[in-house]
Amino acid sequence: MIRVQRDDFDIGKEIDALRKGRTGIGAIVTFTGTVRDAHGEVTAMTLEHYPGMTEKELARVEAEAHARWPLQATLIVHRVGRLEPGDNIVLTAAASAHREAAFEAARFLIDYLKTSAPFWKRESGPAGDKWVEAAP
Amino acid sequence: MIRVQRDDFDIGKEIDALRKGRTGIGAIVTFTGTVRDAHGEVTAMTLEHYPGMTEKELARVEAEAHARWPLQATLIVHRVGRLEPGDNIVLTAAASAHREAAFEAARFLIDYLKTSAPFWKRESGPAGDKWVEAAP
Amino acid sequence: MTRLLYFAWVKDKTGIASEDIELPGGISTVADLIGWLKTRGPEFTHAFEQDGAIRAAVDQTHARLDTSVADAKEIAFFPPVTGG
Amino acid sequence: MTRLLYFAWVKDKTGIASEDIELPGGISTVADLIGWLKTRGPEFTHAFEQDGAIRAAVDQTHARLDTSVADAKEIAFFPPVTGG
Repeated sequence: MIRVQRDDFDIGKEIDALRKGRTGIGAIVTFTGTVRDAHGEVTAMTLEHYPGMTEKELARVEAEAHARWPLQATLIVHRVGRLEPGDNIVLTAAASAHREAAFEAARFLIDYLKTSAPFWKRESGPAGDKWVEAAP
Repeated sequence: MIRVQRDDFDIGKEIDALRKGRTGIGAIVTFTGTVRDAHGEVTAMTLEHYPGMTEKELARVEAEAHARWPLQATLIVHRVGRLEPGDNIVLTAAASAHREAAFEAARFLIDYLKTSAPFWKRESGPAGDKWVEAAP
Repeated sequence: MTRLLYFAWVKDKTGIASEDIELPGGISTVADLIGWLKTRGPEFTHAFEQDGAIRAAVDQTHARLDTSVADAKEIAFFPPVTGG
Repeated sequence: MTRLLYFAWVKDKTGIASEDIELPGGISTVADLIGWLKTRGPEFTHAFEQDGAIRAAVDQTHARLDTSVADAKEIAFFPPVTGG
């Protein structure tokens, strides 16, 4: 399942929903990305995205994970809008019979999302606003 | 932090506690191990452990993770006693500035725990009880 | 009519988020379109001057410079993505 | 006095979870102790017959066959661990 939303998410409830009604799960791995508090240099972060394409890309990332690993369920939730240090940005989760697949898939979801899903971060700080540059 | 307990744990609350009051966290990875529902072959699982040594081993596993990766916080919670299919068995979590360290540490915690912490699983099923054999 | 979309600093520089335009003749690829956009005034020249730093999507799918825009309904320009 | 502990199927086979005993003379390593335990009756012989499948801890630390038990307060025997 994929979701793009302004509101925060509750990791415990998301995991409960992921597990509900599914048998055969032995391992669940979650990754939560949060706004890092970089010594006061960032007072807020704003996430812009490309509505329509974002959902298509996230669905593609999720489908690719299911093609690569035997998974009972996966989840991607990504927030947009204004966030503050400590806030949740993104959640990926993977449930599988075994831990190897769950770890690898949860990591694949976030790694692939970071290179393909159309989100852009703008940081606000004492020195003004700037768009975050992509990792080389 | 490490804990051995009969009661279930709430993953959301555990993560909240892990993050609380800590700055610099950008990534949190959790692993949850659950009792797999293996087509009705397992009706219950009982976890025995070695009180005293268990806590020492879990603390050693956690200390080793902190020695290997830059981590803001880690957590290991392991249940003992009688569990049923779908129940939580174990939670490992790692919080770091960056996702690589969080993923690697959360996985190290569960991998290392599985080879060193003195827990033993006994499965109950229609054919009776048997001790789970260690993976070769 | 084709919808053009601009995101992040590409939008800041062009000054617009989206527009519906009739593409002039002779534009068959993303590269052709960028070349033409650069001639549309100082904001566009500025926005696209570092064209190696700009990514494009054609009909909501990642595109390359040689991707065709012939039947495109929606073409977007943006910096490398920084989500997650 | 030394406390001996047995876990999982080792406990099932010996029939006891723990005991406090005075180790006989001449027992200096884990291997020596296992050799002696095997002579303590059919339950112990059975419990330790596959001695390669048994692990030991001396004073709550994983031990090897050649680990000394000379000053040990607590020695435990158990199958390879299966937690997590």
